[in-house]
Amino acid sequence: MFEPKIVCFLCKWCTSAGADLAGTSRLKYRPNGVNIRFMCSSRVDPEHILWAFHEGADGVLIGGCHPGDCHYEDGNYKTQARVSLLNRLLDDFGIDTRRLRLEWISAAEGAKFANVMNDFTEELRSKGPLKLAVREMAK
Amino acid sequence: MSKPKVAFYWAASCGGCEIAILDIGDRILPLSEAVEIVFWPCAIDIKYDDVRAMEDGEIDLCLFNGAIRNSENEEMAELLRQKSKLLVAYGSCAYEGCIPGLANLKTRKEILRRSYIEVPSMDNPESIYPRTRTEVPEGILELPELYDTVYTLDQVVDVDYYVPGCPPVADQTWAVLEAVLEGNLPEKGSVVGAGTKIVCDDCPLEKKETKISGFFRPHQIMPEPDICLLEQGIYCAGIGTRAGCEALCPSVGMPCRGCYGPPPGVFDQGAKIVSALGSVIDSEDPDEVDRIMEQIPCPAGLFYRFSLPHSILRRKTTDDYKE
Amino acid sequence: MSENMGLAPPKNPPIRLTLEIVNTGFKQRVNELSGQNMDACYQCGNCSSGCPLAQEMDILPNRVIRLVQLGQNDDIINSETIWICASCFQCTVRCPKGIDIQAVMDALRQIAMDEGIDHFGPDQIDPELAASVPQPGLVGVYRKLAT
Amino acid sequence: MAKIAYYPGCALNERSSHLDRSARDATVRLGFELDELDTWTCCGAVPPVSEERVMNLVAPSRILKDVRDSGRDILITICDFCYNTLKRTNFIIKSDEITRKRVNAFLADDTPERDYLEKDDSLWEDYAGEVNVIHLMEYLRDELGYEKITESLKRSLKGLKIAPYYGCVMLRPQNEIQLDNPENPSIIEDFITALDAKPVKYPYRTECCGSYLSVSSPDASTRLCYRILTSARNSGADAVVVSCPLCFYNLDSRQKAITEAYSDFKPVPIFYFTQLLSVALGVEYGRQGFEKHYVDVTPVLDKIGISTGKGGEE
Amino acid sequence: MKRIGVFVCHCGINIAETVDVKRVAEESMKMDGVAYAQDYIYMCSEPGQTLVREKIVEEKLDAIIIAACSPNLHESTFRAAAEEAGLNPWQCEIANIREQCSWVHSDREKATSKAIHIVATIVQKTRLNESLEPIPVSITKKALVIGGGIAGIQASLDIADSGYKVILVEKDSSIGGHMAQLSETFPTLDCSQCILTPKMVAAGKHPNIELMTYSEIEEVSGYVGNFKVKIRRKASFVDWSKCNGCGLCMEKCPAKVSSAFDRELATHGAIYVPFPQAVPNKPVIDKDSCIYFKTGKCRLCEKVCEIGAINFEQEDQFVEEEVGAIIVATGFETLPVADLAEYGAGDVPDLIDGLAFERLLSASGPTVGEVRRPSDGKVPKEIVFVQCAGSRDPERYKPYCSKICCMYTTKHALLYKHRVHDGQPYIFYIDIRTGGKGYEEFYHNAEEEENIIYLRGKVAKIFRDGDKTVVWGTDTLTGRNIEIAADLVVLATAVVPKDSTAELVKKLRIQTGPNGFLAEAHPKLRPVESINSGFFLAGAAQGPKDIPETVAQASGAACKVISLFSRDHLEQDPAVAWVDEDLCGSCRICISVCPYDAREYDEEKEIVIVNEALCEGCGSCVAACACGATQQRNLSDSQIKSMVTASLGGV
Repeated sequence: MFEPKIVCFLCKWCTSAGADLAGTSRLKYRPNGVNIRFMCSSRVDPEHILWAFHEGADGVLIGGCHPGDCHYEDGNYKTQARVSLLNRLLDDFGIDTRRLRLEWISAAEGAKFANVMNDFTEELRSKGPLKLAVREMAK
Repeated sequence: MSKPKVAFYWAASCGGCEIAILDIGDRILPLSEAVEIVFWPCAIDIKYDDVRAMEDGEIDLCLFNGAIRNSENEEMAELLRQKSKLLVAYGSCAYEGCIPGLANLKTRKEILRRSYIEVPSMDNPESIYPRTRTEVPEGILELPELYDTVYTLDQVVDVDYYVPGCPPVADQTWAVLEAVLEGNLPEKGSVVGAGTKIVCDDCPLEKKETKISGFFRPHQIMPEPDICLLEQGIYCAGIGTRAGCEALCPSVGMPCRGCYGPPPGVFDQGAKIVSALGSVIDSEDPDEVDRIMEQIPCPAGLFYRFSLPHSILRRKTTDDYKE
Repeated sequence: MSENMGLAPPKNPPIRLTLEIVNTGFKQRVNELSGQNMDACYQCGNCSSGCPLAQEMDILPNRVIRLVQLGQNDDIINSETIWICASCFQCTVRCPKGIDIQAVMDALRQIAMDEGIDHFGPDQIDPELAASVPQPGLVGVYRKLAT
Repeated sequence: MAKIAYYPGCALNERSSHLDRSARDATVRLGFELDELDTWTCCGAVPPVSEERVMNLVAPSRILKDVRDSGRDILITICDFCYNTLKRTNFIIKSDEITRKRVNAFLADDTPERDYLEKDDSLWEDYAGEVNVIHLMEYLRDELGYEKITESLKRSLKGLKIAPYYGCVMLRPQNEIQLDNPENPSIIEDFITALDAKPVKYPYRTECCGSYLSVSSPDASTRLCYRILTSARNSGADAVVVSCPLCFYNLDSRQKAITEAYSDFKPVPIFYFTQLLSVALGVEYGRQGFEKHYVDVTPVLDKIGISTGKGGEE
Repeated sequence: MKRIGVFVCHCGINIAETVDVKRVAEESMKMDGVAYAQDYIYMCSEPGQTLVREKIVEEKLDAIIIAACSPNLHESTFRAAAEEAGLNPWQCEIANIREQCSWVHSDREKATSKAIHIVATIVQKTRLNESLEPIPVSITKKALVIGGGIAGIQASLDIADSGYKVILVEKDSSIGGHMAQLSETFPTLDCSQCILTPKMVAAGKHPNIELMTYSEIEEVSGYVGNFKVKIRRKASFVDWSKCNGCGLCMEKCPAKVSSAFDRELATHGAIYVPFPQAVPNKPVIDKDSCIYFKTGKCRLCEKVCEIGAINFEQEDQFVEEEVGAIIVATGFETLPVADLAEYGAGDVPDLIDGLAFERLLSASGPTVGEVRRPSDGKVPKEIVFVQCAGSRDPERYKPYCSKICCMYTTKHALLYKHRVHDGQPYIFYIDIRTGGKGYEEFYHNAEEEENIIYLRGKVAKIFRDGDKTVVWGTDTLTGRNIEIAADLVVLATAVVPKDSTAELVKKLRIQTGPNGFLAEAHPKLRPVESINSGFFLAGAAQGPKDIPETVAQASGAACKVISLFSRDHLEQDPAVAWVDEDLCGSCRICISVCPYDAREYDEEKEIVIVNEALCEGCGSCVAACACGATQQRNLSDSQIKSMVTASLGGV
């Protein structure tokens, strides 16, 4: 079966803590993502996301605090706006925007994190690998 | 000591860079005194075979403008690389793909169909497409092969220096020529003839706080004359564009298009500008944010107007959307 | 609401608790006879878990006490349980609240017998058994289970 | 030879006379005599049914008062029911002043004044629980000492694995009986060890055999005894040892019914502790009354070389 | 090149069971820059830490990576260990292979592979990590306590007693909170007001405490040690500086307003103090009920006030304060009876909640302590208490246990028996939970001695029948259903966070858990702190709790504040943003982006600089900097890119 590769950019305060909670709750989910922890989802730069696709990711997850809950007041709103614009860019580049997920997962939502990972993995599985032109050219 | 041999070449580009060389104005005279121009198809009648006949490295400096769009461009890039001691990607097309590079948002097939079938002025009932080889009674006609993807010069051959700009401004061109002539060369791979900062650094418009609640194209509003255009909702690429042009456009009230490419700390100009713009949207409502963002026409074309082939993704991927 | 007497009685009618029912004196009578406080029972069920004769009973010992607490005397004095109890004191020694359940059972048997319910009489004994069983068995059974 | 006041009770006097006889035989060999009370009545077998039934305390109290009045402060019993009844009666008399007064009033009532005036010129003295009721096994453990038994052994019971069976009333209720830990007793195990035999541990040793339900609900008792005996057997026991006549009856005689009801059941011989003591102290084989047992004990005794014919010293 | 050491922890079997730790160590050794790798059973144990310290020295390591549990747990432990061995603490990184790997996967092969990728990712980060020094930040040694219940009062007193200033903000006109409403308190049955009032007075008079009642938090900015708070002082329409508390205005006011303090069981005027022992004892005018405000006529209070303290023109005032720490003690509310549809949805007159019953029991309550039912004022002879009304009901209401109800219901039944000797209380419960000193004994006493009938079962339905309130329950202990036609029913409704909590946490930017209670930094080891530094939690706002626990937590939170204030300065994480002067083109986007005003234009250098003391390290300016001049220390774009590559298995 196709095992998609996922890069997860998680904010420290909410989603990474939520992922920790999934761990302490011993929830089981698909091992397809590797987490990269930032202080805030607003540290995530669209360049990082494009780079992840370039380097072989089939999907990218950005996890931040729920709207209004950002530890840095409004970092997640910046992320939301960037993703909004980036989605249009991805569309122009022919990349299915479902390959980029923005999820609000709080420190209390271990189960949500596990569900998102499972669901995202399944969705990417059904989509198949990202045959990014630039990667195909390199081959 | 013999005079340095200089070549100019024009690949996939509009020709503006050729004009830009002439833009150095009177300084062309001392230049032609100082160097021997051995190849310049636009100005001098020297054939490709003459170049092929040269010794390797015989040309001291080649300013190569234009992107690599077809097999001829690539062949000449390889040939000039071989014959030149210094190969300079001159102008935005050679450096990062520029306007021709926008073709990477389409496939060759789409482009040919558009150009030879779909355009209203085309009358081609038999759907004839250009071919690389065509037999006619007189013999075989050959055309270069149009590539599916536009490349920058350094994606096909090794490049020594880059001069950004669409086109490069005259003073910067002269400075590069001067530096080469004087042997005052920076580290290989450098961008020369440009600044290290961004256009904003040279821009005379006043900057306060950037909060964007809507985007406008220049024709849609009459901007305040002395205020930063971006703050007024006019997309200006100055925040993500290398300095060097003396902020020509914003100085006269037109937004920067980004032709000098990314500043030194940035690789992907478009992504970085997306990131910056996303940071200053004045709304927390996702639907409103989407509406604001939709006011930007064709983000890929806008943000990568000059740098698409040189970006992380380089071109459009064609088979990801299915179902 | 009154029950319609013409209908078959419900299988499991609700207990309608009232001030009167829980204070009729049944609980108090059990308390007096047994010297135990029925309200001390917090229904942990230890008495039932360890009762060697639980499998022979129709109402488990803890539930017997529960019914006393709720003043449901009919349920108890008509039950098998109080006659099955062998007075082995297992429940008594284990009760975390120190209730002598054995004494409660004795009290309930006495109340039942006071109301004319006898469980065992001389006519019910197997003569062969009567001739062979050691006397404590005979004395015990009559003292515990008969007036 | 020391004489200790002894209350045999109805069962030992008659249907369980082998318990009585083996006890008397054995204690003599240990240097003391069970001195049966001159007059005694039934103790009532079970302690009072409820607080209202003070009458039930009268008979046992009278027995105890007589012991006190005869100038003795220890009373040995063997039957667990007698032990339980007398000891608990004593406890109630000691701890509950109102009951004590009521019981003594009854005692005084049915004791003709002239009797005690003639016998003794002291004034009536309420019985206040002065007598210490002791189980024979308790006496052996605490007064004589089990080591004395071991020293006096004439026949080793080595090789026998014996399951102690406590039943209910020997140990419970604990706060009144105080013989041993009711959940984890050791008095019979230590006794078995003193005889050089090996005690077997099994979970059912303190589970009730059904007691008097044997009379009213024999099937219930049969089920209980089946579980107890099977548990003992499965733990490797050659035999089970008891001290209570009713336990003995249930565990021994009921094996007939058990065998009929359970096809997998294998009979287990039952001993009174005094019978084993008697054998081990060298009392002549045949005096223990083994013929009264339903389950044949000879195979077990054969196992350690004791059987009919070999006899003891006498 | 840097020499990096990788230490892979088994965490007993917690990691080793699912992740092949030996292979992780072996694979780590193959990674660029890794000079040493080893696994060990418990890396955080003393021998484990010793191993790390020894290897740093022996192997001349420049940086270390601990592949173990979440960095939230032991990052500081290992950074301290690294420092002891002579490394800069910022050369120590944690690779989380437990919470985010071994515990969440079961396929050993895949989990091991993922763990290797996680380590590779952190190796890439570590290769480019700089050595950093913490940034010193000053502290404003003044605390803000939000909420004037017993938690807020206790915390304020503790801080004030240690010599620091406190601002105690309370939204009502008096401090006291719910505890002021209670009759007697379990398990000792001392009178609630008797023990509370002295504390209220002490808080009101304390020279270090500034009471701001009838006030709400408007805005909070800043960060630990240096918060800026904007407080709205609501218009009371009474000039408190003039008012002498004579009470004439309240007497004369013709309006009738249901008393929230008395749980709607009594009324007061539109100008009122919530209860006679209020601190401060000054009235406010309820604008929504005031006849003058509604009709433009009346002003009776103004006429009777001889000193002219009434001021209908008063407006909300805003004050700004600087504080160094904030204690959130906003307390609880109970689930409205109206929310419980099967219990009559609030339409049954003789069905009240526990707080209302407290008022009925209270000597200062609307019935002067006599238990009288609301419908007709009769003394109820049979009274049913229903526990878990909305609690322990994940399907329909609240999933959690409200914790205090078992005890207060028992107390209610007991106090009722003390008032109505021939009355019969019944208590329906699911489980009786009496964890607390003297609690089980209290319950046993009530059950054994007070003839309280405990019925084990959840009440299904309550409705009115004539003048009775019928309760349908069950007794699982008898297996029989129970019907009681009661005179009064008291619901132990679920303890819920105050409605206003959700809005407040947004202003404070702290977290709540799934049920809306304030989230603590660690459920066991940091129970009085928010995960956001500088915020501390006290009382039922964090979760249902009783008075002793509330007071203990309040003192705990106060102690944390005092400990914070006892320092000369704070040390801030230096992983902040910085600017490359050669690249910054002063577009000033970063100034607009920074939530902390940590960005400013330097006129001299003609670039935008970072005020490191203000920077919280969120990194949003880094992402927003299109010229690439801004980077985050130890999380630069090049680090991130190589981390991304490594996470995908590239090098």
